[in-house]
Amino acid sequence: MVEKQLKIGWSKTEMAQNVAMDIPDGSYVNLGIGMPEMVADFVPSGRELIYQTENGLLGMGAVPMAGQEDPELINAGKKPVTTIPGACFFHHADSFTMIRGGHIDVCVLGAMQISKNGDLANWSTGAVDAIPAVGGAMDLVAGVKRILVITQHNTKDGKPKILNQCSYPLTGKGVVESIYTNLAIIDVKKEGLFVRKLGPNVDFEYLQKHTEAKLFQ
Amino acid sequence: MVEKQLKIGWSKTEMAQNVAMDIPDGSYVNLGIGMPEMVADFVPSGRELIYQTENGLLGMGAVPMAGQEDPELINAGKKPVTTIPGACFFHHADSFTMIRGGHIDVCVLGAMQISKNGDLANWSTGAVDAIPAVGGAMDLVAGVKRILVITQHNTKDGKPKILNQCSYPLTGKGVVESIYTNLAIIDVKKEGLFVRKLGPNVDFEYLQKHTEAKLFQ
Amino acid sequence: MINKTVQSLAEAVQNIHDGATIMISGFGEAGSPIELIHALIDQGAKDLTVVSNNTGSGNVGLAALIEQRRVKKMICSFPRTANSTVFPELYNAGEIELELVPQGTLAERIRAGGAGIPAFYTPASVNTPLAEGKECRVFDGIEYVLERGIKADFSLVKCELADRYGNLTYHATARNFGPVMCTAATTSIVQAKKVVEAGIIDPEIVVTPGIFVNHIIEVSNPAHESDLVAQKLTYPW
Amino acid sequence: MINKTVQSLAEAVQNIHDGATIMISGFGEAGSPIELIHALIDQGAKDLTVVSNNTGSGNVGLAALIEQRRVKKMICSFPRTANSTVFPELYNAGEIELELVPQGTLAERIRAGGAGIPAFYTPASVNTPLAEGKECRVFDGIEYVLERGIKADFSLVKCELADRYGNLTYHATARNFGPVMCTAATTSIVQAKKVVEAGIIDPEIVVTPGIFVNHIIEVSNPAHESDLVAQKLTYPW
Repeated sequence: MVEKQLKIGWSKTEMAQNVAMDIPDGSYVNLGIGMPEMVADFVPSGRELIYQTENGLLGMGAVPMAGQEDPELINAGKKPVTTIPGACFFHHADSFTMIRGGHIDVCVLGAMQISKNGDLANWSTGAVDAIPAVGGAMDLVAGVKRILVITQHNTKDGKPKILNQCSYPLTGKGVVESIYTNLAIIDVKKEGLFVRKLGPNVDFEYLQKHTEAKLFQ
Repeated sequence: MVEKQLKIGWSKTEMAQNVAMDIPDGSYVNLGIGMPEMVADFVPSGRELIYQTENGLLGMGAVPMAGQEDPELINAGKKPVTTIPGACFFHHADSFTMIRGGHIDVCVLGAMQISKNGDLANWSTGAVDAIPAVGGAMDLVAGVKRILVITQHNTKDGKPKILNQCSYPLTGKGVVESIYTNLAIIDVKKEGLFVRKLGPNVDFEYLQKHTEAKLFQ
Repeated sequence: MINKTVQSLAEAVQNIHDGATIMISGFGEAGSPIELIHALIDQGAKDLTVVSNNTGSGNVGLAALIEQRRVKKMICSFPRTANSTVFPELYNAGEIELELVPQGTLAERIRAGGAGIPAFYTPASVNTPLAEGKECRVFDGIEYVLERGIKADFSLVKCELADRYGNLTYHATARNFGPVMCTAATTSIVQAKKVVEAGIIDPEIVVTPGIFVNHIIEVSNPAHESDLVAQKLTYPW
Repeated sequence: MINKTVQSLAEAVQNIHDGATIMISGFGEAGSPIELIHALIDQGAKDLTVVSNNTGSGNVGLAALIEQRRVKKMICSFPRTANSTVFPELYNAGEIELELVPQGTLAERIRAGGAGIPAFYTPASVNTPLAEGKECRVFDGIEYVLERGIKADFSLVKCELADRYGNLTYHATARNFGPVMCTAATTSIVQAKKVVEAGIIDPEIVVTPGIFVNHIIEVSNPAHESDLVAQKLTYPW
């Protein structure tokens, strides 16, 4: 009898669902480029979220149908989007008035590294030959009320991303509220990193083994 | 034979004409409350000036006809105005971006006192029982490229307004470019106050007698 | 469904607390949310700090709020205008505080408060009594004064059109301080001449994005302050 | 009569001098004034400092200007994007300077430059390498970094409608940096999809007031950068 292999942790889809569950009805939300964008597909029914994109649109709608794209109606990832009824456009300084001024409720970002005190590194490996590019990440972590991070728990070559201290240049210090990985949902508190939920077939020891920073239950 | 009394100096209308002559075609202009507003009536033909009013209008037009007033379309003096074709509205922070940012070419202001080095006092006598009110005057003198002052040469009780030093609280230091009075047009230069033009039947001695600060010819 | 419209002026202002800092839009009567101010008078909150360009006229609107001894401090650029007697009398009697701010600095301090800018430098008021006691600093040979951003607990704003998300347009020079005040208050309360369906206002012409607005009340026939003053009315009437 | 429209792209950019600082609107291709940039390539000015959010893509527009070795320094937030190879290669070869600025700080520095604000404090980049060497300061318990306003000699901006006074509207997210860049340049040069009579644009919906604009050229069918890149075109062609 062949034993079916146990699925360990959540899929990307499930990770995005976990984040979506934690965003209250009526929130103003900025989704980072990449995996964070998936969160929009899993908003629980009955909730209305308003998406802001820092290049000047509040009320971003779904991806346009093929052939309906407008190259001048794009999101921060420079991909074509649409608008909802009730959307509005504004210039970049007004856009960052929303962001820096604390008007956005939730920002979901990817991460290269997160430290035990909520430091986030997600813009540069600091490598000598890398072209540094920061975009709006530093403004977002400095200004948005709640910063949620969605990321694989470990790097592609198996190294921990949740560390005692980030080795990469920081995006912001002590800015992360919660971390949503394939293995767990972890809250950053003053006393340390607290595991709120374990992924399917993940136990605490397994999780700690894949995490450099000390975790609390 | 009764001798007709000589007219000494310019009328208010002529003072406003003198100022208007010195504003080049195509200028963006902010006119202070009171006598400065008269300047708009004497723009030489062939010149187009654009009037900004700091409460959020560029392209202010003439006074509306009776019965056509809109209490929400007013100038900085809170009097009803109209718009020219090509006008635009904007909020107060954008309005002072124009002013503070050096985008307005000329501002015409009234004065209580002007000093020999171009200090202007036009917002407060500093009297204990006066209600201080500054409005946009300090922003205008700090930001507009050219500050022209239109004023009677002396106070109602005959005291000089052009002084060695202002005794009233300043609006701005060293900000006045030229002074247009009923007796003369005077330019403020680094070396002192230079009389550019004398009013009708005004000679230099007469002018100096009515002026505290030393004048140059 | 997000719906920021409320059913009455009383509901719109119900959470304003004693001691609150309140920004009130308007330049003279243009843009002054007179019905919201009257609702605030009815509501009763006191010891208020009010940020507004002027101090009202006659005995209605902001002047009436001051006359009711509900304002302990005004932050404004021009506290005396035609027909304004209430503030000057209380000020001369030492019964109300005044923080006088140049108009452009006032607008920029409010914008900064809304934009997460704690402080900025401006050339306005340098070498005048209004810069006294403030930090001055030279950049590229020119002297500037450091000014702080201002935030408020509430803003009361008048606009033209609004939708359920709080997107706003304004009318003529009634726009003035409204847009920046909406950004700088924890709770922005707006009276709109007309509330329209979401999507009616073209996304290109929205002046205040809905994110800056909390409560909207339709006041389809707002009073003109100058009419009330001409009738020598006093609020409460 | 005030008339800021000019008759050719060449005339629009004719006064740009060697060593100039130029702001170029756009976020990716949206809002990038590609025809004005190509006119600048033809015009020949060099040793330029360019302020723009990105560095262009393919071998057209801003990327082509950089490829022609006409830019000595880029001030931007995100110099590498899909299909951007020109800047990364020159940067790694040490042939172009980069001042990396967080996107919101970049927008605010440009706005400040246009608004006569020499410097302001922002929380963005505090405790990161981008704040190193800059003045940090605590206001109300939070740490901020001092950032300077930026001005430019010229700005190149793309808009939708323009009139002879320079009043502008924009299209969708092509608005981005255009409005603030118009305020911060001594000479703002704008390509408009359509130039209309004065008075056609409703005063309530003007985004950039004409006072911030100097030269307008109508480009009724602007190229899409992505189309040119897909065709693997190189400018000059």
